Amino acid sequence: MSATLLLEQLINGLQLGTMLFLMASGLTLVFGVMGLINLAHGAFYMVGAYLTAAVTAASGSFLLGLAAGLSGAAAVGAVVELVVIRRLYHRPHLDQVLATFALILIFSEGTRWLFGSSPLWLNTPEWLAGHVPLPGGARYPLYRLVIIGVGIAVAVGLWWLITRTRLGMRVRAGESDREMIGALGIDISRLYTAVFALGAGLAGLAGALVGALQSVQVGMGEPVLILAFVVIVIGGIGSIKGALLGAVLVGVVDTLGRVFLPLAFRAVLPPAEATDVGAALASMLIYILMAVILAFKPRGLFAAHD
Amino acid sequence: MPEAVLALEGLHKRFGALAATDDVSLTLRPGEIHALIGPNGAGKSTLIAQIAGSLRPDAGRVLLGGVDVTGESVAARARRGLGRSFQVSSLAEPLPAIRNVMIAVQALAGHSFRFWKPVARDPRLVEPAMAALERMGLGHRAATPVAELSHGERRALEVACALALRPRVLLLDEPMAGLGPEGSAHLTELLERLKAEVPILLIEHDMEAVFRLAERISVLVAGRIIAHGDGDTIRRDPQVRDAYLGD
Amino acid sequence: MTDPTPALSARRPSRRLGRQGLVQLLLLALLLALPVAADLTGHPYYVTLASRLTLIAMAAVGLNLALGYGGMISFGHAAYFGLGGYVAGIGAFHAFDMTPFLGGIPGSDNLLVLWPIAMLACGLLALAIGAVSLRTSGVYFIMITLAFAQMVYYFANSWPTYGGQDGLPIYLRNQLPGLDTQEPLTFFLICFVGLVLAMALTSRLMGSRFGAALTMARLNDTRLATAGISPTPIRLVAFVISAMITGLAGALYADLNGFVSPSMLSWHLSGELMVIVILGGVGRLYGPLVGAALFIGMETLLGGLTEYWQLFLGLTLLGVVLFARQGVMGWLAGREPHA
Amino acid sequence: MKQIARLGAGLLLAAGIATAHAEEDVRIGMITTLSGGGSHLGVDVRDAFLLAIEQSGREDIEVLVQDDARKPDLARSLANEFLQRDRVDIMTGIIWSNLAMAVVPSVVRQGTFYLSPNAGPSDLAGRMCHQNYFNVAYQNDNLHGAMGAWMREQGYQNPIILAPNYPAGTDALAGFKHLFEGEVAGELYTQLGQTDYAAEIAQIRASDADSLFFFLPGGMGISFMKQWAGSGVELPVFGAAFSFDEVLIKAVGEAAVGARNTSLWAHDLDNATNHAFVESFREAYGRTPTLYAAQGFDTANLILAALESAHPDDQDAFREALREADFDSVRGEFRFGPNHHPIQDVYVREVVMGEDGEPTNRLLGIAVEEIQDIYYPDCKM
Repeated sequence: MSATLLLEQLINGLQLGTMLFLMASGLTLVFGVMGLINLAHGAFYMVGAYLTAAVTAASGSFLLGLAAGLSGAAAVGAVVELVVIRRLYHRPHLDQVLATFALILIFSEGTRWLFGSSPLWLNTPEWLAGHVPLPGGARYPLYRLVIIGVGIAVAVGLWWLITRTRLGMRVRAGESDREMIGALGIDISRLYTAVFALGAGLAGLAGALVGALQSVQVGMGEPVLILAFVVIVIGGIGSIKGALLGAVLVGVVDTLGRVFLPLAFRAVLPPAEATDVGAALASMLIYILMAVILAFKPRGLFAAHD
Repeated sequence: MPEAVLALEGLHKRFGALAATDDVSLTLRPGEIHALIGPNGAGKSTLIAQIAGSLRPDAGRVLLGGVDVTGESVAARARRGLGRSFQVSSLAEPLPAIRNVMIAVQALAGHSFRFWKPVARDPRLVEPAMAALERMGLGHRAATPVAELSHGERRALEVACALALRPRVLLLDEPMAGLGPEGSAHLTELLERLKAEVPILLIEHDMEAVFRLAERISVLVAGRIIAHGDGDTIRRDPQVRDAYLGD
Repeated sequence: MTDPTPALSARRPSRRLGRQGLVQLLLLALLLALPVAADLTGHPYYVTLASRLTLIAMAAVGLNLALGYGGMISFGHAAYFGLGGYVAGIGAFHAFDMTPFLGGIPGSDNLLVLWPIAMLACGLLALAIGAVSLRTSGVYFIMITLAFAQMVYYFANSWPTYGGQDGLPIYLRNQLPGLDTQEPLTFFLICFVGLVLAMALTSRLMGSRFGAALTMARLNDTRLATAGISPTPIRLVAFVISAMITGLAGALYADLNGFVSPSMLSWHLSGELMVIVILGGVGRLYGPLVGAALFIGMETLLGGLTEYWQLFLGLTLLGVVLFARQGVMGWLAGREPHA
Repeated sequence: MKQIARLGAGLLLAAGIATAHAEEDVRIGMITTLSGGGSHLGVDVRDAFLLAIEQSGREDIEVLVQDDARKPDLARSLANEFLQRDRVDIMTGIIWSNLAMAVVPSVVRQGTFYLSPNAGPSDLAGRMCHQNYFNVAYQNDNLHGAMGAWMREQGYQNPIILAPNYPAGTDALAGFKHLFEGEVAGELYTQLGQTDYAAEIAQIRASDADSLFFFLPGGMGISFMKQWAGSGVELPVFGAAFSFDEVLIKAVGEAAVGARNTSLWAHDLDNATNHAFVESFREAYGRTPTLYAAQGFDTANLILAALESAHPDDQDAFREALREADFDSVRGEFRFGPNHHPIQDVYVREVVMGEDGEPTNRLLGIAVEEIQDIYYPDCKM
């Protein structure tokens, strides 16, 4: 195992982590500000990817597609908030789970109705298809580095938004005291729509970016959704900082576990069994990580509030 | 002097830079009402939480009947005879009043891992619960859901729940809050009779009630006890007048 | 069936008691009568469908104890449903192969042996999961139970001995002495008895001291602790019993299908069980039965009509949650007196 | 009482009533995946199957189609519905091995014929084979094994091989190694449903392999190919058709070009039946058929051919007619082995850029002639 490979895998973990952060930040904001548990967040990821694929195919411009994916997902998010979600804020978590579970079904099958059963085409644009040399000789795909860059930019942007703007002030007020923003005379329902749309837009952006690397298909949001939940629970629900740390942690642990666990077991077991046991354990690794963290810190690493 | 049923020894609790509880020591003796007063933000709630067991002090000890309970949970302290009421009433709203009391009786009557016998017709639970309710004048409201009780009735129900535990110490957190003059007077009378049975640590804003009921008064300001003594001593204490009664 | 709420609630108008009781009686009678009628008229398919419905309802009865009565929103009950199924499957596998399990334990196809093992295994798993998960609350609890179930799911998927993702077939339904379990109606009756027992147990449990403590733990755990009863052990025991009921349902379900696979452990199934409980009415004794009937009914009816049936399922669920707050059981039988 | 009336109405509605059908009619039940991820496979099987039935012009065949949503227990329940309520004569349609394992054994044991248009788990070819079970597609290992043999012939010596960690994945790699017969540079297992393969690609890059063989069906294959193309690793890529059907490679785009894959059928396979099939499928549905469509089409035509000589009610005669496999297959020669699994030629195709600017498969030749699965000796029929 060379240092280059380790470095490359660390970057891979970081890239998976930034992608998860885009998903998780919206999820955690929506929970932190509105107290809403949203299982349908993966739907916006799918919407973002589908819109990007469709617009890129029609216009030939990936950037245009990306813009469509981001804004389209945000728009869909706003509509969903207005029609369904806002009726759920004062409901118990159970009702939120059921309603958003229903939304998953509606979005998945609705998308299939509109776009058909076949996966859509979406590829990395030419100008992002290059490679960057890594120390040690390996070459790393530029596009993945761009995703990391976008993730960092979003993290910085969110930090700026929350600490330096009026909207962010309201969001923070929402995190610490929901009654207070009402008392401040702020139009809560508009704030909520905005926050929800922002979360949906970020999920859409994640889907759009990753759509160029993955299969754009119905149900693509579900595995990511579960990972994003793991991330925000590890990080502490409601905390953007926690989401960032949790995302990177999950990304790196998952990536390194997949690579190194089978290798590690090969030292003590025959190869076939080592692969079996290693791969099985690797698939369970992040859940084990989450259980261990919650066993010691029941409210995650940076609990904002319950 | 009889042994204290409840004793706090040098409690400290900090939240970041803020010393919420700063070297608090205090005792409660059999047969007395010891009142704890102080302005808002003095750290009364933090102190109560440490006595009840929902918050661990950074340093110091809590003794119940001479036993160190500092490391014990809320439930364990309750089993040792610490009964309490809450500032904001903490009752199971959808349940009938008697169900709230019965849970205390049930705790007293042994463990709760009994899966078969229905509680609703168990005289060992129903009768003591009714007795506690009647003592607080709530006998006729036994079957009424808490959500439909008046504010005063809820305060009385809180005390009934605490009484049903047959406590050795009663910790009452602003039991008069929100009661009209008539309600306050009624509750004051009740507590007067009660103290012979159970010593009470009373946290209260209603000064009239405090001076009438309490044998001893401690004044908590900014996490510290700044004065301690009987009613007259406290009334005359310049520090107290300055920090608290003066305004 | 005794009502879990106290006889002391004398305020409750007797008319409403009558309505709820009547609806409940009718539901059970229908569940029993329809498969018997279907069997007599030579429609065994409906008998099997009724068995499926009964077992899903039973799994949801288990979940309802934790979720509805105990307020513990478990998003991982598929773990117990699937584990119960795997106990039945693995027992049958070794009985069929005549090979021992874990080196020494012989396989068995006797349900009187398999059921207690399934319940024990699920109880132990729930004890471990619950002990960690109950340190958390709220959304954290929802998510950590999900995480544990995912662990079990991935484990089953990649463990080759028992088929991995392909699952494990049960060639012959496991046996109950003196009965022909292959006979659809007989098997249905076994399931029916299981469901009724699970509901009776829930009802009895909730009326007991334990139930009183569990109810208080859900409504106000500070009150419970102040009374001197630690909420966590009460919740943990309820969680374990809940898992055991769901696990038994899973064992029967594997026998019904003649098959167990990781899909019985998937988070979709956990979600569906929750949906069924909520659909029927949370914390209502008959809620899971009504919910399961609706869910299976929609799956069967809509599935035959359009390939986009899940879209309509989603719309229906959304309608229920937005407009029928008490679940369908609430709509049918009125508000639960002290839910 | 109003509530009770509501309830009664609901349950009556739920009951539904099976319609009777004439004695000599043939009723076929199809359970396939039409919703959720991977549904394009089921859709193609169904569309081609119905196309063949329609082309036959037979009015006495009724095909009932149900969606299993890729859930084994739902598939099982639907199978009961077909067997016990609709009393179908023949069942078909299942796409996934794990669903087949849940449904097929009990269906055939109850005396109904089952013809598999796609899945071919090894147990059903070996120790759990059954006289009423016919696989018209392939045994799961066929295409992987054929690629192993072909790569050896082509002179590759050190391939690295990759599959998800689940039974079909481990079977695939075992099948590959069985016919490759040499040492491999490494075996990598991914998670089932995994979407990001950066870690695996880095390992492949770090290995000293001279080629890559992978088995990642459906969306997993799309994701892998896109990321592979972006990685700049320049090993030749080989796989089975499950990652390179016409639908998938269009979603992958240019990144798929150059990959070679084994298939039991190719749309440019030169025989009259195939020309007619591809043309009529394109005309009917406006797209190029996948191999799943070809398999669905063959399944239907096998049934049609057998129906010429016997009705399924005459079980022995109908079984004999199926075994004859006297029909024009779109893949050319087709016959059954003793375990009712095909003995067939497996072809190699290469993904090329088509004239319309979309990638498509081009036939290179035959990888292995008359390949047969290795499980038939375990089959005691």
